[in-house]
Amino acid sequence: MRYLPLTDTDRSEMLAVIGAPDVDALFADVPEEARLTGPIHGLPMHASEMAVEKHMRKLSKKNLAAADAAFFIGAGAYRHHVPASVDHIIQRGEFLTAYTPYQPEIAQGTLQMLFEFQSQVARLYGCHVANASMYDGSTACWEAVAMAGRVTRKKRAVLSGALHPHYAEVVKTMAKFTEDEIAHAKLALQPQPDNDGLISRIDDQTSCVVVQYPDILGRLPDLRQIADAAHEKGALLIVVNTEPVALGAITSPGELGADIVVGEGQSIGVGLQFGGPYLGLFAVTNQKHVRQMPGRLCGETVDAEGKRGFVLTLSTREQHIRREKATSNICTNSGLCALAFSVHMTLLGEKGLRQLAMENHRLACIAADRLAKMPGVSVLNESFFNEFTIRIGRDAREVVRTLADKGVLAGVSLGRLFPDADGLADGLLVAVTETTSEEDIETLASTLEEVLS
Amino acid sequence: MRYLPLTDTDRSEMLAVIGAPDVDALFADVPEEARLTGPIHGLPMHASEMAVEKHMRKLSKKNLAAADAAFFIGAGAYRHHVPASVDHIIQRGEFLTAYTPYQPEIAQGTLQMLFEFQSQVARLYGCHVANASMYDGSTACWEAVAMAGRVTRKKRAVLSGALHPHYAEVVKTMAKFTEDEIAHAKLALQPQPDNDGLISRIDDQTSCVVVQYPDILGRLPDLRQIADAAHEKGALLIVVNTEPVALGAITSPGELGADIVVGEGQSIGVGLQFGGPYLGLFAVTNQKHVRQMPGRLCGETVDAEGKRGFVLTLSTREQHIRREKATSNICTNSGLCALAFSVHMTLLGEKGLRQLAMENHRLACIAADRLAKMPGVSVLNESFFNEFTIRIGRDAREVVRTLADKGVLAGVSLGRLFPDADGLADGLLVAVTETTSEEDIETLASTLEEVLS
Amino acid sequence: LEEPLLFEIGQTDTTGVDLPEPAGGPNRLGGMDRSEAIGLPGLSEPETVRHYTRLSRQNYGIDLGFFPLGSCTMKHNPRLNEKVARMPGFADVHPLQPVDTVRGALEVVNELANWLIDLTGMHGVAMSPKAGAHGELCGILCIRAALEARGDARKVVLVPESAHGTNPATAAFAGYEVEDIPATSEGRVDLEALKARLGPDVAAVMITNPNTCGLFERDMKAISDAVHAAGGFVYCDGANFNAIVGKVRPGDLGVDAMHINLHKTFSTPHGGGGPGSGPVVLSEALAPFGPLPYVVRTDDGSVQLVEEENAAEFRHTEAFGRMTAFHGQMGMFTRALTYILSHGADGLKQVAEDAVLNANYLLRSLDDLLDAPFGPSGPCMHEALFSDEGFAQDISTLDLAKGLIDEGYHPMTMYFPLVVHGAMLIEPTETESKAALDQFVSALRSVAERARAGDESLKTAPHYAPRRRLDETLAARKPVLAYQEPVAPSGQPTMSEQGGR
Amino acid sequence: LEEPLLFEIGQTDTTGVDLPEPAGGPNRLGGMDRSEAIGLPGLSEPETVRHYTRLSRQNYGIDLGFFPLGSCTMKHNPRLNEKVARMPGFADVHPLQPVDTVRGALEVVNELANWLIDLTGMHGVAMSPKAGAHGELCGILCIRAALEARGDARKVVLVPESAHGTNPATAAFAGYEVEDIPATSEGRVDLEALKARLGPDVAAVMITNPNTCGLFERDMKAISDAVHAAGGFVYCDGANFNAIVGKVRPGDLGVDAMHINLHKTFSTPHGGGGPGSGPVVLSEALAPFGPLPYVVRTDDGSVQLVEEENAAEFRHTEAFGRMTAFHGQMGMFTRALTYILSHGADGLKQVAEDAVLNANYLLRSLDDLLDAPFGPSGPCMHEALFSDEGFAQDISTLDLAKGLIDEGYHPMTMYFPLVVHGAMLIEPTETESKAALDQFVSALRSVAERARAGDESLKTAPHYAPRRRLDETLAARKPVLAYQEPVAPSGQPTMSEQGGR
Repeated sequence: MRYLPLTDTDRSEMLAVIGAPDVDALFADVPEEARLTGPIHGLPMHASEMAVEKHMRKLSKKNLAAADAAFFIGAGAYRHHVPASVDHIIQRGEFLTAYTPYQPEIAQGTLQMLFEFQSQVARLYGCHVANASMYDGSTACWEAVAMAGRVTRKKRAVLSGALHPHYAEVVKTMAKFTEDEIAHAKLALQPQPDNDGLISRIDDQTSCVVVQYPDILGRLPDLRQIADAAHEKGALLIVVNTEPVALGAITSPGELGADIVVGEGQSIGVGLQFGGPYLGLFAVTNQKHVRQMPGRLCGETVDAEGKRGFVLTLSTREQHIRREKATSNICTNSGLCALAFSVHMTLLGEKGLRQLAMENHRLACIAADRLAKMPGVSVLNESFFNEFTIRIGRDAREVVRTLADKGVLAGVSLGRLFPDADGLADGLLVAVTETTSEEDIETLASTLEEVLS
Repeated sequence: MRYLPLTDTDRSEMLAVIGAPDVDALFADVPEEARLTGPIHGLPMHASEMAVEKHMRKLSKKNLAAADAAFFIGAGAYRHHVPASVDHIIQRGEFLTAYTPYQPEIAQGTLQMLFEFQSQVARLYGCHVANASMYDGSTACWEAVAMAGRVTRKKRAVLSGALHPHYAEVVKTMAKFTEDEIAHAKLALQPQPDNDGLISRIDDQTSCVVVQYPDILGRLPDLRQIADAAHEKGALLIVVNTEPVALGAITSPGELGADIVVGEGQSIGVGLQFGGPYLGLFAVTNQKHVRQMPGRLCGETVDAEGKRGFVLTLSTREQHIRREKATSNICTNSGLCALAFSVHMTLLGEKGLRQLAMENHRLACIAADRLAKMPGVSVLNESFFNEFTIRIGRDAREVVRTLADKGVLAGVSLGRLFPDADGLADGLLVAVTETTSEEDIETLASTLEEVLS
Repeated sequence: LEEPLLFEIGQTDTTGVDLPEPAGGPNRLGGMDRSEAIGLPGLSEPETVRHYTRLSRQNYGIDLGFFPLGSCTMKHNPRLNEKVARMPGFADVHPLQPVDTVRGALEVVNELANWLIDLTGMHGVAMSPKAGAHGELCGILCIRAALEARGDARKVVLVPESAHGTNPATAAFAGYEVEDIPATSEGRVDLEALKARLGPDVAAVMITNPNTCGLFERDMKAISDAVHAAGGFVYCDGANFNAIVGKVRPGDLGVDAMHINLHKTFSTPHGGGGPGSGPVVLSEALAPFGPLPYVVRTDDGSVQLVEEENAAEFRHTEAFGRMTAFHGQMGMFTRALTYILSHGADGLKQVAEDAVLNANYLLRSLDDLLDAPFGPSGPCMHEALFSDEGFAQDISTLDLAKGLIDEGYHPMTMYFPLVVHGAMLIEPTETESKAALDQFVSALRSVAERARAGDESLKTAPHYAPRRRLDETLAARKPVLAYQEPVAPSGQPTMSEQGGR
Repeated sequence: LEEPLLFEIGQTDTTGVDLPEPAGGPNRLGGMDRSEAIGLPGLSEPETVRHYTRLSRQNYGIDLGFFPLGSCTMKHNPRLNEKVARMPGFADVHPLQPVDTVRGALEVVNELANWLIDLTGMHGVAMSPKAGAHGELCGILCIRAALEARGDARKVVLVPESAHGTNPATAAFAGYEVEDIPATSEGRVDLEALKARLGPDVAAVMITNPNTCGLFERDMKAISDAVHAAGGFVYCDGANFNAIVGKVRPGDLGVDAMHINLHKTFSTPHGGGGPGSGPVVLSEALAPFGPLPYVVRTDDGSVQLVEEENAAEFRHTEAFGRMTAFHGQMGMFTRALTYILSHGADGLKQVAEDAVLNANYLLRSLDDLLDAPFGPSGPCMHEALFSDEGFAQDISTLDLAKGLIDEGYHPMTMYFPLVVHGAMLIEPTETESKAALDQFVSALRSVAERARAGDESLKTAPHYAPRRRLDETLAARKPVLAYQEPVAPSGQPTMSEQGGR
C-alpha cells in the first residue's frame, strides 16, 4: 500500500512495545460477533495509481465538459475563466494540507489570507464585516434568516418569489424544524421584479425580507425601496447574490440598504465542479450584529513581541465553546475555496473586476439582442447583468434536452427549477460570461432556431 | 499586461530618478535606423490568459495523445505511468523557479536532491560516480565518446550497428568537427547481436566501443565479452541504455565491465513530451576518470558550523572557469527532469523498480507470444526486455501509418529509423510497458491482422 | 521578510488579468450601475504568486511534518486525488446540466455511495451534506422527520459530555433540548445511567464511536437496543470512523444514522479549514426520510440517485427536504472515491489497523511520562489521550503545546475532550512511519520533562515560530475584522474608504 | 528539523507504488537477469512528498522573492505555461508517432519558429538545440559547415574577454582556436582592434549583444560589415535578447547566427539548473546548413518543419547533421509560445522597455554608493554592473553577496564579467515592481555601507540561511559525489553496498 509507511517488521516491533500479540488484540473492545474477519466481501481490493486513474478518467469522459460545448447554464453557478496561478497556489502543500488555524503561531498564512478575504468580501458587498466563509450560498442564506431571527427576536421571514428555488427550499426545510414561518411569494414571469407584492407581505412579525440581486430571472430589483419598507417594520433586509462578478458593474447591496448580504462566491476562483464545494459568503453592514454572526471570524492582534498577527476570534459564538448555545452548528468553513476566491480577486483587483463585469454584460447584451430577433422567442428582462430569461413558446425542458444532444448546453429551463409552478414552462434562463464566444452565441441561436422550427 | 507590475505612474517616477526624458532614451545606443518604432508589423498583440489557453488547447487536440490509442512506440522514449506526486513536487515554486545552485547556502534543496540523484543513478548503472545530468541520452553519448578520447588520447570510436541511429547520427555529426574517426557497423536483422563483428573492429587506435543495452532491436547483448576485448586494446567500453526500467530486471552495465555508462532517463518520471526535455544520464565506474567527466557534479561538504551540506564541485572542469579548456561547453543540466527522475525513483525504491521491470517484461512476453502466433508475422528476438522486433513481410512504414488511422500506434518501423539501410524495411519495433493493457495487445494483433490480410 | 497585507501593496488600478477596457455607452443594468469605488486592491500576476507563496510559508501542513491533532485526522493527501478532481469531466460540469450529459459524474456519486453503504452496513445514504456538522444536522432531521411521521413529538436528545461541540449545537439547532449522558470512570458511556434516563421523551442518543477519549464504546449494541426499545433512535458521530473502517460496521451495532467526514476517513484535504463533506448513512427505518438528493440501493442491488424529479419513481416521497442548493461536495466525492479505490477493501482494513497500531504505540511510548487517564481502560483506538497531571504547578497544556512548536511540530489537540483536565489528544493516523513516530516521541518526551520540571521558558514558547504567542484576548475585545486604511499623511491620496454605508 | 538523506531514511523493501509481485518462472532476458541488489532506497508516498517538500524549503526561488542574478534573467514563470505544457496532446505524445497524429505539436514548433524569425529578422531557425550552449555549438557548426562548403579552412574564432565561458568552450569544441578581442575602456568591443585582427584565418566573431557589461554594442553593424568583408561570420550570443526583444532585430545588424535562451527571454522555468532550450536563428547565408530537424520559411511565407524525410523536398540537403535524438525541447516550446502569445508584439516590446527601465533605475539608485565602472558609458540595458571599488580592504564581493542573503535576498551574479574587479551584475527583469526594487535597493545599500565600513560580521555571513558558508575547497579536494553507507555497528544489517566494481 503506497500510502502506508509501516512495514511488517515495523508492525511486529511496535506490537512488542505495546505488549499485544497481534493487531486484533487492539480491537478487543469491539464485540467479537461484530468484528469483520476479512475484507468486506464483494468489494474490490487495492489498485495501483495507474488503474485508479484510468477508471476515474473513464468516468470523467462520460460527462460533457462545459469547455466542449456551447455553454449557457447559470442559475446560481457560473462558468468563468480561472487563472492558472489560482490553482497553483491552492495546491501548495502548506495551504492544501493545513488544518483550521487553531495554532495561530504556525498558521499565519491561512489567517492572513482569511483576513484579506474577509476584507475583500466586505468591500465587494459594501458591508462592514464578512466572515471567513460558509458552505455555500444556500446554507449561508438560511444562516442569515436564522441570524435575523436572533437579532429581531421574531420568527417570520418573507422570501421573494424570485429567490433561487433551491435556496428557498433549504430555508423552508430548516424552518420546518425551527418552527419559523416562511412567507414565500409565487414567481410570475414579469419584466420587472414584483417589489410591491413583496413589500405588502412585510408586517410587524417579520424578522427579515430575503431578496435576490440579480434575481433568479436575471432581473435587477431596486433594493432601496425594499430596504426602507423592511426597516420601517423593524425587519432586516437580507440580500442574496449568486453572481459576485455582477458587483463589478452594479452597486453593492450594502450601499443600497441591506443589513445582511449573503451569496455564492463560486464565480470567483472556484469553478463549476458539478455543484460543490462552493463558497458561502456572509457579511453584515452593522458592526453591532457581529456577535450574532455564524461561522468563523479572523481578527487582527499582536504577538508577545508586538508584531502584527492574526487569530480566529469571537469564538465564544461557536459550537466548540458554546455547544448547544452556539449561533450555529457550523464547524468548517470553505477555506480552500476562500483562498481561491481571494487569489482570483487579487489578480482581478478593482480594475479587472470592473472589466470582467462589463465584458460579461457586453456579451450578454449581444446574446439577448441576437435571441430577441428570432421568431417565436422573446426576451423577458428589462434589466439584467449576465443572465436573462427568454420565452420560447413551448416546454423548455424538452428543448434543453434536445439541444444538449447537439452539443449545446442552452441554459436552465424554469420547469426544471420550479417543477410545481404554473406558467413558467416556456421560460429558459440563459447565462453568458466572458468564456462565451460570439461564435457560441451564434451556435445557440442557429441550433435553437433549428429545434424550434 | 498581467506579467508586468509597473504602472505608468511608476514608469514616470523611475524615469525621473534616472534623468531620462522617456524610455527610448535608454535605447540611445541602438543605432536609430535599426530601432523598431512600434510593435512588429503583422504579429498579433497581447491576449488574455483565456484566449491563449483556448488557442493552445486547440493545437493540443490536433494530436493523438498516447492515452487515447493502443500504444506500442518506444525506440528510445518509453511511456510509463508517472505518479501524480512527482508532478506536484516539481511544480513547487522553490524547485521550479530556482536557478543553478551557485549560492549553496540557500540552495540546499536542489543540491541535496542532486546528490541523491547522482547516488541513485550510480547505483542503477553499477557505477562509482554519476553527474548531475545532461541534455539527453544522445548528447550524453557523444560526451562519453569525447571523454574517452581525452582519457585514452586516441581518436577512433567503434559504434555498434545496433546503437540507436539518432544517437549514432549525433556522434557522427560532432565527430566531423572534432575530426574523430567513427567506425560504425551496419545493422542486420539477426536474433542475436553481432558481438564478434563488433569486436573485430577494435584496434590499438580505438578510444572506445559504444554498445547499446538493450539494443535498438530490443536484444540483450552479453557485455562481458565486449568489455574484455575493449580493455585488452586499451579502449573504454561505453554502454548506452535508453530504458532505465530494464535495469530493474537485468544486470547493470557497470557490473558487466562498462567504463562509462550513459543513457536516457526519460522513462522514470519525465514522460514523453514529444521528445523533450529529456534527461541525459552519465556515470563512470573508475573514480580516476571523474575529473575528465563533463557536466555538473554535486558533492558533500560541511559549513562553517560543521553541518553537512552540499555544493557544486570540481567546477575547474567547466566552461565558466576553464573557458576554452573545459571538458565540455555544457552549461545547464536537466535539473527539473533530474528531480522528476529522483522523486519517481524514490517512490519506486528497489522493490518497486524490480516489480515495474518484471511487469513490463511479463506484458512484453504476452505481446510477443500473441504476435508470433499471427500468420505472416515473426518475432526476431531471442532475448528482450520490454521491446522487440517483429517482421511483417512488407514495408512497415506504410502499415504503421494505416494502423495509426485506426487509432493504433503500433510501434516504430525500422524503415523510419534507418531510411538508408537495406533489408530492414519489414521490421517493426514494438514496445510494451505497464501502461499497455492486455486489451491493447489484442487490439494491436487484431488490427494488424486486418491490415495485413 | 515580513509579508505585508494585500491592501498595503495592491492598488485599485493594478490588475493581474488582461481584459478589454469597457467601451462605455448604454447598458441594460436597469440603473443599478455602480458609481462608487469598491476599494479592491489588485496585483500583477508575479506579485500575486509571490504574495501567496510567501504567506504559505507561514503555515504548517501535513506535507511538512507530523500533525498529531487528535480527532482531526491529519493524514496524507494523495496527489492523485487532486489530479482526478481536476479532470474536465468532473471539474468543468455544471450541476444543472441535463442528466444525460453528466452520467459519469452521477456514477461517481453512486459508486461512492455504494462503498459508504457497504462499509457501514447501512441502508441508504444522503450525499449532499457539506461537512460533518451539516451531516449531523441531516441525521438529526431524519430522526425528527421519522418521529413526526409517526406523530411522536419527543423533545430530548441525549449527548455524552465528551462529545464534539457540534453534537449539542446540532441538536439544539434542530429544536431539541440537550441533556448530558454521564461517563464511567473508564471513559465510556454509562450504560445503566443511560438506560435509566431513556423514556418516551427521548428522541435520540448521539454517540461518538470510537469516542473522543479514543475508546471504543464496548456497549454500543446494548445502548442501541435500549434506545430502540424506548422508541428512540441512535445517532453515531462518525468523525472517528477511520479507526474502524473495514473492521466493524456501525450498522451491525444498531446505529440509525451516522455522518462520515470524507476529509478524515477518506483523506480529502482539510485546506486550512475546509471544505468538508459529510454524507450521512441511514438505517432502513430512517432511509425514507433522507433529504434530496439521496442515493438508495434498489431491490436489484443497483444504486440510484434520487432527486425531486424521480422521487416518486423510487418511492422516496417522504424526504424531509433539501439541505443545500446542489448535489453536495462533488469535488470531495471524486477525491474520496479515488482514495477508496486505491486502498480497496483490504487496504481500508489496513488503514484502520495501522491507525490504531500507531496510536497504541504512541500511548505506550509516552504513558510512563505523561498521565494517560484511560490507559488502563484497554487499547485505545486511533488516538491517545493524556492529561496535564504531573506538570509543574504553573505549566499548562497550552505551554507544552507551544513548546512542541519550537521542536518543529504542530501541537496535538488541547483541552478536548473536556472530561479530562488539560487534555492532550494525539492522533497519529496510518500515514506516519515508525521513524516519524519515534522522532516525535523523543521531542515530546523532552518537552514533557521540561513541563514536569517547571521550565519557565515554556511559558513564553514558541520562540522559533513565525510569530510569538498571539494576544487572543485583545483580538476578541477590540475586534479588527477587516482592513482599514491608516489615516493618510497630508497630501497623500488614500485608497477608497471601506465600502458600505 | 534537518532533512536526512533519502539513503538514511529509505529502505530497499519499501515502495510508494502498488505493483504486482513478479510471478517468477521463465523469462526472455537472455541470461542477463539481475542477481545482485541495486541498493535503491524507497519511501512510501507520504514520506516521499514530505521529504521533497522539506527539501524544497531549503531553496530560494523567484516565487519567494527578488532574484537579481545578472545575465541569468530570473523572471516570473507564469503558471499558464505549466498548464499548457501538460495538456495531453503535448505531454503525452511520442516523438516518433506518425506525423499525421502530431500535427498540432508540429504547429507549435512552427508557430514558435515563426515568431523567433520575425522577432530577430532572420531567415531560418534550428529548433533542436537543447540549451543555450548547445545552440552556440549549433551556430558555430553552421558557420564551419558554410565555410567548408566553400572550401575555406579558417582556424580562428574571436571572442571578447567579457564573453560567457560557453563561447570560447564552444569554439574550442568545434575545433577552433580562440583569440580574445579587447574591449574599450567604456566596456564595448574595440572596433579598430577587431578590424586589425580580421583576416583570412578568422572564421567567426562571437559577440554578446547586449554585452555582459550590460551595454549595447553600438558598433554592431560596423563590426558585422567588417567581419563579412573579411569573409567571416558573425555569431551573436543571444543570452541577453530579452533586453531588446521587439526594440531591434539582430538580423538588421548583420548577425548570421544567434541562439535564443527560451528560459531567459521567454520565461521557461530554470528548474534549479535546467532544462534549457536554445533555438538558433540563422541568416540566409547560413540557413542551408542548419541541422535537422529545422524550420524554414518557404517562398509563399509559410513555415515548414524539415526532417531527414523531407529534406530534399525543401532543398535542405546541406544540413550539417543532427544535434540531438529528437525534435528538441518541445515542453519548452509550448511554454515559450504560450508566453509569447500572452505578450504579443506589443507586450514583448514592453518587456524589453520595462527590463531596461528597471535596470537603469537600479543603476541610478545605487551608483552613488557602489562603483559603476561603465556608468558613464550611457544607459545600461537589462542589467547593471558594479565593482568592489570602495569596499574596505578585507571585504570582498563574496562577503557582500552573502550579507545580502541575510537580508532575505538571493545575491546578484558575482565576479562576472571578468573584466571588472569584484564584479556584481544585477538584473532585475521586467517582472519586478517598483516597490520590490525600492526594498532591494534599501537592503543592498545597507549591506554596501557595511562593506565600505569594513563590518567584520559580513565575512562570516550568511548567519540566517539554512547553512552557513560551505567549504567548497574541501568538497573539491576530497570529492564525495555519491552516498556511501557508514560502516555498520556490529550486529546491524547494512544496506547493500554501493553497486559496481
